Amino acid sequence: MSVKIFRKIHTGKVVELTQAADNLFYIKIYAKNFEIVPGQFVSILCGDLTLRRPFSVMDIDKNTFTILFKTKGEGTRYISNLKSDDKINFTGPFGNGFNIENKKSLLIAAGVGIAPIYFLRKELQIRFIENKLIAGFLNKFCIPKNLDIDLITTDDGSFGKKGSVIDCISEEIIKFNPQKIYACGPLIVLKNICEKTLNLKIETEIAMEKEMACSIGVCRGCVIELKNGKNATVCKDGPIFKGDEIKWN
Amino acid sequence: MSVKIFRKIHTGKVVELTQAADNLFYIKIYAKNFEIVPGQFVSILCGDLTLRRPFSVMDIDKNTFTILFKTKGEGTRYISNLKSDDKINFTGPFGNGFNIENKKSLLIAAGVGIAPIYFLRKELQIRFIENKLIAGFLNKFCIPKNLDIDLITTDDGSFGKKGSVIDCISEEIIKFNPQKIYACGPLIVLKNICEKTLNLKIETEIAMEKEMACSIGVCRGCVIELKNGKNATVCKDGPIFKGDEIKWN
Amino acid sequence: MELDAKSNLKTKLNRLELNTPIIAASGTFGYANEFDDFINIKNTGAIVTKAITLQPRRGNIGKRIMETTSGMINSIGLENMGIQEFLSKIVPILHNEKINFIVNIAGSTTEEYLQLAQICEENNIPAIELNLSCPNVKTGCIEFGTKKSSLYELVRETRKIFSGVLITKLTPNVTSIGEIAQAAQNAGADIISAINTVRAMGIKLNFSEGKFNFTKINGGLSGKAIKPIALKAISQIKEVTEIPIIGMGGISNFNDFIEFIAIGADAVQIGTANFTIPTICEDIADELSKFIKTNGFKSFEELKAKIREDFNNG
Amino acid sequence: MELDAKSNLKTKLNRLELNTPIIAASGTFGYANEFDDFINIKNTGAIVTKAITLQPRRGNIGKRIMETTSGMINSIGLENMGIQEFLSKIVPILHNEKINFIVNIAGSTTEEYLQLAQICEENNIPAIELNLSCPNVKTGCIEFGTKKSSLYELVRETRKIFSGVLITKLTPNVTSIGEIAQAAQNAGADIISAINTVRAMGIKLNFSEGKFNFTKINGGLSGKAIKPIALKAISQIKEVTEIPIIGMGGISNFNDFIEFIAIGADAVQIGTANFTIPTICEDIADELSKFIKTNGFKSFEELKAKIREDFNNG
Ligand SMILES: Cc1cc2nc3c(=O)[nH]c(=O)nc-3n(C[C@H](O)[C@H](O)[C@H](O)COP(=O)(O)OP(=O)(O)OC[C@H]3O[C@@H](n4cnc5c(N)ncnc54)[C@H](O)[C@@H]3O)c2cc1C
Ligand SMILES: Cc1cc2nc3c(=O)[nH]c(=O)nc-3n(C[C@H](O)[C@H](O)[C@H](O)COP(=O)(O)OP(=O)(O)OC[C@H]3O[C@@H](n4cnc5c(N)ncnc54)[C@H](O)[C@@H]3O)c2cc1C
Ligand SMILES: Cc1cc2nc3c(=O)[nH]c(=O)nc-3n(C[C@H](O)[C@H](O)[C@H](O)COP(=O)(O)O)c2cc1C
Ligand SMILES: Cc1cc2nc3c(=O)[nH]c(=O)nc-3n(C[C@H](O)[C@H](O)[C@H](O)COP(=O)(O)O)c2cc1C
Ligand code: FES
Ligand code: FES
Repeated sequence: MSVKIFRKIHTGKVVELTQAADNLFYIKIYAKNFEIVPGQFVSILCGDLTLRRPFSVMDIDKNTFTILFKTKGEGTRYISNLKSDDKINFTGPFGNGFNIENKKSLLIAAGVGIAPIYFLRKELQIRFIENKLIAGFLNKFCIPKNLDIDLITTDDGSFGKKGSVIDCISEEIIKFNPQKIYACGPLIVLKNICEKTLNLKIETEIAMEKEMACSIGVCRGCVIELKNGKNATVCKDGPIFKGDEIKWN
Repeated sequence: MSVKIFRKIHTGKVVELTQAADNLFYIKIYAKNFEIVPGQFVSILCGDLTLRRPFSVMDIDKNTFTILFKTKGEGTRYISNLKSDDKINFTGPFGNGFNIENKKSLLIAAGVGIAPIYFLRKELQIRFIENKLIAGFLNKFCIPKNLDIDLITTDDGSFGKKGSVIDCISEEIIKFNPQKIYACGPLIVLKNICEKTLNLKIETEIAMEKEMACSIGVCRGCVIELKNGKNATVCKDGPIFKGDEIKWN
Repeated sequence: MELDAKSNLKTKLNRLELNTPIIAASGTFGYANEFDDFINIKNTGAIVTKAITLQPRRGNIGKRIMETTSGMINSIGLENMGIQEFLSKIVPILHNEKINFIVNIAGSTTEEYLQLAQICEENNIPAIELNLSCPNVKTGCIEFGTKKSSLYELVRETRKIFSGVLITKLTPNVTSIGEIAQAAQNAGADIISAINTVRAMGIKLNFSEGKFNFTKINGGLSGKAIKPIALKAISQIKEVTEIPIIGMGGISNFNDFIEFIAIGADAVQIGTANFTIPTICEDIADELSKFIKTNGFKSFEELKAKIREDFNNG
Repeated sequence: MELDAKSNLKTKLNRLELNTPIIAASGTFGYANEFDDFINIKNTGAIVTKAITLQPRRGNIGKRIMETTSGMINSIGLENMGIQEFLSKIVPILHNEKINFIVNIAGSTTEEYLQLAQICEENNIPAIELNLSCPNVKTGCIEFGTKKSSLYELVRETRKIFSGVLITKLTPNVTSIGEIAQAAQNAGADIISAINTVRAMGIKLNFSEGKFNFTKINGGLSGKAIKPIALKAISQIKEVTEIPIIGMGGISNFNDFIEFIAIGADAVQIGTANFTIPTICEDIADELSKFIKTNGFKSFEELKAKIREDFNNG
């Protein structure tokens, strides 16, 4: 047989897995020449599980990239049991990625939603685009370690400002006066943010999540409805959407 | 809830797993006060697999016992990946075990069939019952290490006597003149042995194998036919049968 | 050790009284006290004994079980001691040990089922479960449970003869299980249980010395793999019937149990999982009991109402 | 890179010519070249395009997929661009890239199927696969593929209109798939493909703050869990029909492929496994090609004969 070149299927190698917080891990993966931009994701094969698990990339370096993941069910349990040097089969890069523009940007993350936002922030820094990163967590045990975040909120006040990250957005917008907002987090948080920014007419991009099977737009499993009446796939048309195009229900 | 005492379900701990030969491993398991006699078996839970895997015990010591197993499919692969200190869920002891009698005994093993036979041999030694152990293997790479075997045959002659263990039985019977024969190995080997010993009218006990679900005689999955027209379960009525009671087809 | 009385897992399905809503399924738990080594059998809701036929049966020869991905196929072929030996040898044990039991009966003709029902009636068997996954030899071996007219007939005639609790166990191997369930209800069944195993075939292959060796088995699929099929079947039955439902098919943990209750089962049976975790019936009952207490419910009945409410609203 | 010509995986099923006996199943491979990133699509036997309806369809809202033990449930609801856009936008790509394709069509009435067949005929579509797992809105939403009389009617009328290769895809959700397959054959289908997904329901539950949250999905089960069900269905079809069979249901590796060939499939389709291992169609073809060469067979046809012989003798 002739040698095949699969552009989007890769066998990486675990460089290291480190605990980031309660139920939260960083996994650094070696994958030669693998390239990906902020907001895009990879889909990881987890043992015998039927569906690959999608994860945003949080950081990329020469020949390695890092994911921040939260243990939830079988798939993330599998990944959390990987050891250094274990092989890891992943596909990607998938999705559209954030539109990076030379605009003063407010970055908002809730929980593990920090992952793609943090990668975006790095890219903004490289390009000297002014930005501020605010992130909310349940409590201090949920804050991934070693991150450089401008403002942290915790629901229980055990670290940083007390309350949900949503609560301080209005204030931050007034203080920082961003031209653009990027956000990632639970659906309810994104909905809330979009309602605010739509009113304030600030351009907003959000990273969406939905169960996926194919990651490339063919199975139509990850479809969401847009305001224009069309369906969009989170995997291919997204995961990054404009804040004002999504139909929330 | 009140504390339950389950007599036959146990959580052991892997003491060590060592390679015994090609695709062959010893696994030593810590299980406090667990008792079992030669010919009986335990059934090991292998990860998410539906059916437990039955294995004869090869050796027992204070609070530990050892299994010799051959990697075959998913179940044995799971076991071969266990590490020291991992928990291991097993049930047992099951089955009838060999009838140990004060008779000069010839022990015949083929391949991994050595496991229950070796345990039996130890018991015979303890009771000072005269015995001889002969064992056949495919080739020298299939011979489990550190065993004390009186005569070894290999199909390819790469170690010991060349040929199948069956080939030298007649001669060994004449030489050793046993009053009783015990055997374990592939079905075809057992059938062959039983035909010989039936002719020679030497009392014979063999250890049978069949796919199992329950290990306790209720599912009727492991049934074999006896000459008397009745069905017998390998798990409960066996796995040890008299050589002359089995209906071979 | 018996389950803590306070936990109040008691359940009543029509006239069928259960200590817990977790019953051991037919064919996976033996006839009586075989699981004594693992659990206190009195802590199961009941045990359904392995299918009993009029005459003793040898069952199938050759390969009888095969593991498949997340499940197993069985082709036991109804090996059993026959109703007479069952009555003389087993029933006394069940009575002595105060084990709550349901007798699963199977026949190859309607007459055989009716004779079995008659014998059960005469011997005061409290509850029977009609295993309708058996081929009807008179109609070219089509399973009894696949035609609503013949099923109706069979259940109705059984009902006339048998005054105890009459459970009809349905096969999933039909175009519309709802129609079949309705027929069972209309014919007078007290309770419907479902599902029996799913029609399946397993093959293991091995290629050596230029030759393929195949091991094959035709039988019924059970275990985790069939859970989504069972859930669907039970929701279809629930939609069109009012009598209590005993759900089963791939249940292997507490969450599975809740799912079955949510879609409409009033109690469950556990089959294959008894092989994997022989303490499972008691384990789930324990967890249920704890859950009820920890979360401030008074009884399983109350919890069930809450589960159904949340399910139907969500 | 194309498959080594010497490997000779070419297969002919009636008039359907395939480069390899491994076809990508409808709904799991897109419409044309979407898997280009993973494999050389020309190395598949063919691709079956996602179900096309007369009008564009939005599909179902809400949760559309759920993983289950060793499988998945989908409830896409036939979202697709409609036949007109398919013809104008997709077919040219398929032709340009020389992709061997089969068009899977779906309707809610017999008339819709016939109109689709007519359009396919007029546009020289080489092969269509009738997806008969769709509810017939005229008969209270019973699936087309579950009643042999209406299926016969539908296939016969389609046959009159469509002169290309006519594949009838059967649903496993029936009492007797053999009867249905016979009806398809008698009505003039060239090939039978089976199985479509198994009727199923999935539930995920989560208990927090005194409330149960349930996510549920009603849909079709696919993947490894259903393989034993598919094998059985295909063996039942094979028993009573003579036309070629394309087998599918849970195939995820080379051994699975051989099993399906052994019981009577002449080619296979791969669905869910494309999601798990997006190179799987080509991987199995590669392995097959190597196997044929290593073991001294001349072609897949010769290997198939050997597999069948050994299977029927074993
Ligand atoms: C584009 C994208 C990017 C993501 N990035 C990250 C990330 O950087 N870090 C992180 O921790 N998580 C991320 N997620 C969520 C992550 O995919 C899920 O947490 C993970 O799939 C859970 O798998 P599991 O087997 O542990 O959980 P289970 O709940 O057992 O999974 C069952 C099924 O549901 C799916 N599923 C469960 N939760 C989600 C979810 N939130 N989104 C999509 N599918 C889900 C799984 O993929 C699987 O198919 C991302 C999701 C998407 C769609
Ligand atoms: C009483 C008894 C004692 C045994 N003692 C030993 C021992 O000491 N050492 C050892 O290496 N093996 C022993 N075996 C065989 C061992 O159980 C199988 O090799 C093992 O179950 C294979 O599991 P698997 O998942 O690796 O293989 P797979 O082939 O994938 O297993 C698939 C299914 O077939 C069953 N199966 C496969 N081979 C056998 C077999 N030979 N006997 C019974 N079931 C089988 C498995 O249990 C499983 O249910 C014994 C079997 C029995 C019945
Ligand atoms: C080995 C075995 C034997 C069975 N025997 C019977 C039986 O005798 N009568 C019956 O009605 N069902 C029988 N069943 C079916 C089970 O009672 C149950 O309906 C089915 O296995 C689905 O449940 P599960 O997935 O929990 O096993 C048997 C199942 C297995 C696995
Ligand atoms: C997401 C998804 C979408 C599907 N869409 C279609 C479809 O449009 N038309 C069709 O005939 N079958 C469809 N199927 C069924 C598959 O083609 C196939 O028959 C089934 O999944 C069994 O094969 P598998 O186990 O290999 O997936 C779909 C299956 C899946 C998983
Ligand atoms: S995951 Fe298949 S379309 Fe998005
Ligand atoms: S394994 Fe169940 S009867 Fe032997």
